[in-house]
Amino acid sequence: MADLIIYIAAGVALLGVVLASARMVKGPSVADRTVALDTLTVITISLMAMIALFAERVIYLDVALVYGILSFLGVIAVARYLEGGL
Amino acid sequence: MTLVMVLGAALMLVGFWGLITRQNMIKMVLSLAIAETGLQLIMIAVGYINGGTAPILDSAVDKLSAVQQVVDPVPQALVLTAIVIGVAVNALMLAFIIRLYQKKHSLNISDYKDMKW
Amino acid sequence: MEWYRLAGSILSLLGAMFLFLGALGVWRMPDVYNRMQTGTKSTTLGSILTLFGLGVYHPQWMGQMLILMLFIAVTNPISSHALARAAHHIGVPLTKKSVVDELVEEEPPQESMAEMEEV
Amino acid sequence: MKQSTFSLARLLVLVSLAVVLALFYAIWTHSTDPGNLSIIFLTALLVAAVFSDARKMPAFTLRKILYSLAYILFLIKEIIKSNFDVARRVIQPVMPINPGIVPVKTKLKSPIGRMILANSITLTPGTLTVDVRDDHFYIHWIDVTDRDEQGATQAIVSGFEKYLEVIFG
Amino acid sequence: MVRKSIALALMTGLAFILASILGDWSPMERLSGVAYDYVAHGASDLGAMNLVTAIVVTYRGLDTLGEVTVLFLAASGVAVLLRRADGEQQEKTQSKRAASEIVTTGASLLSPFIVMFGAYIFLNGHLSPGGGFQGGAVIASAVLLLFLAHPDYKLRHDVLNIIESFSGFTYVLVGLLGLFLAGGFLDNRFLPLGAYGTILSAGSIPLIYTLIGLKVGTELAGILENMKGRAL
Amino acid sequence: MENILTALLSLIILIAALAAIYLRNMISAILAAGLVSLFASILYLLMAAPDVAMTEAAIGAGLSTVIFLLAFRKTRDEEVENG
Repeated sequence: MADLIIYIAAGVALLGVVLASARMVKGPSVADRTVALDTLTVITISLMAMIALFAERVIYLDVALVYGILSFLGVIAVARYLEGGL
Repeated sequence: MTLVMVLGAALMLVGFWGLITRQNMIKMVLSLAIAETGLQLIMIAVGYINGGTAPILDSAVDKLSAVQQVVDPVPQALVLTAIVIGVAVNALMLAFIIRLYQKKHSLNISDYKDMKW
Repeated sequence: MEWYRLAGSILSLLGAMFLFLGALGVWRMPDVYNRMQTGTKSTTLGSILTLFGLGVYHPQWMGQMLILMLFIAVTNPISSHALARAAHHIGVPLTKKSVVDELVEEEPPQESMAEMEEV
Repeated sequence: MKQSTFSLARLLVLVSLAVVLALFYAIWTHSTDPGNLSIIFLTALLVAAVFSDARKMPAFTLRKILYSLAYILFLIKEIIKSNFDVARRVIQPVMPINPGIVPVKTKLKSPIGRMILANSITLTPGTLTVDVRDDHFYIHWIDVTDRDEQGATQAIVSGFEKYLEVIFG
Repeated sequence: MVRKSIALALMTGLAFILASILGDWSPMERLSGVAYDYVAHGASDLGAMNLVTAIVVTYRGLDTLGEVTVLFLAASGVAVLLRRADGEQQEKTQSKRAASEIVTTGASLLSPFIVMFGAYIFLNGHLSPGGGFQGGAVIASAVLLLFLAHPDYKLRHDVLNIIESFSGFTYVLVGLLGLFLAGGFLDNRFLPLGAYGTILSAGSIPLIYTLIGLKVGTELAGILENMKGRAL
Repeated sequence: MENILTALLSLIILIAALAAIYLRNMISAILAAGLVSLFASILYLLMAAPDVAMTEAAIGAGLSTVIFLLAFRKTRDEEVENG
């Protein structure tokens, strides 16, 4: 039961991935695409934690932590490029 | 042939297609990076064993029966370094492009025809 | 079944729904700034709830989940702010529905260079 | 990474930063082995020595700690409120939005306090910090109810500032 | 048009080759050959929990030495290419927009944690996923965060060069020590294997990974700075 | 579940790779390449390769994007100067 609910949660998060990816492909301006990428990285962190739970391996969380610490770097880099500070 | 292998092969095709058809040199390096990702995916998929777990023998994997549980660690070790090397080599290619740009002020590969041979 | 597993999984489902709502907002909202609003708020709470639920489900992992939540809560608004500032600086327009823009009066936006960078 | 003169205050900053860094490691790995912890503490001291020059030791008082706890609870409440707000707006077929950018004024001086204020504003109902200039924050507000600076300040900032002024005062 | 049809023909050929290589491949049922040997004996022989680390550092240590060399060559190549020759015109110095105060504060708040996390990754390389290459990349990301927050930030080149040469030299030295004191080049067993599961175990693997981490980190930071351009 | 996840991510990766090659705007193309790397990292994790996933995360999250952005800026500035 509880496992099933977490599977459903992963499915719901995947729907979010699809929507944000659609914005990423469509997005009229660069800023829209960057917002979509930001959203996607955060959803990815949760997905990775769920994968760690499915596999019952605590070590997989290290990968999620790398994204948790570094994911904002890419967005800030694009933002700084856009405003002419890179 | 697993799904990930199909994806890896398709990414390699897409990458090489971009490498051949694009004129912009930075786009070509980007295509090469995508082809690299495809190759790495294929290598990891080759080492995967159905139902296997990561080759790290912590409390979740029994040390004695590990041989039955884990996936092949050798391709992982090879891909691991390949990714870091790949990014450094991409940087080297981009440095060449910056240098070329300073000579001719163009990113189009067709403008460098005189450098053939 | 232990009760905490059920509670944890329901919390995770709730968090996943917020993640989905954030993505839905990114898809539906009319301009960059409104997309950023949903994209930041919903995904922050969504991932915090999901990770907390997984921590409840698997109590040995709670410490790791708390650290992950802390980093997400600190870094996500920073990147969002940097992006909003850059978008306003290069003159990404607000939606037609906007009622007021006080910032534009102090600093006229630069011509939108990033949009012209076609190759 | 300049060498500043040795002083007791600097040593205190260094050691406390190292303790925080090592604590994160201990929580992350559930490690209680003294050998592991001592090695990590030495590494943390090394990392802290690189980064510690410009930091000042915050003074801890009981009042500040209590206010910090209260602030965290308040923030959690606001974040949950903001998400239901966002959900309400996103789901409706015609989105009820009325956005705009308004300035607000803050009294905070400490950089970390200002960063936390800006991040809190970003995480709370319908507001997003777009720019920071001196003591003015420019806020993108999804539903502008008050175009006036004082009114906007009252609506957006004052709830947080009450706590942050004490914590970083 | 001709160009495109030639490209299409090439792609078809490549797709055919890939299909014939991968088409009749069926997933492995169990480990075979050398991988079986590594998994069966790696943990007890070398004391490393992470078998990938055992392979990267010890069993295939020479490959890793070669890869570190390639990385070093790429980094020096970037430095040589982008160094300004004497006669060349000075790059136009244009003022860069300062970063927002929030980003600056956030960078100074987060950078110790990022560097500490990088150190954790290479110190724990034999216990959990990660190692020198990943840790080096994370440390270079901390440098990147400094660049993003302070556009005019200058790295201390002398310090970088010293760290890089020292770690490269010591890496080879540790390998030679393994050759003389234990079984072969880069053998980790000249140091005691220690208690299984602690940082100070698996012989010289943590030492080697720390050196690789420092070397990769400084090299990637050097690449970043050279790409960014020194004159500001 | 894993199969659905793999199939969906593969589809998005392919679309993103095509977008990286065909988008006219270079920054968008670089962002699409970052998306490829992000989802490739999830696939590595699904195939029980956390070391590789971590490498891809550490490189793809910031470094490779920034190296491309820096190269692109360096080949743009002077174009503006020289008209």
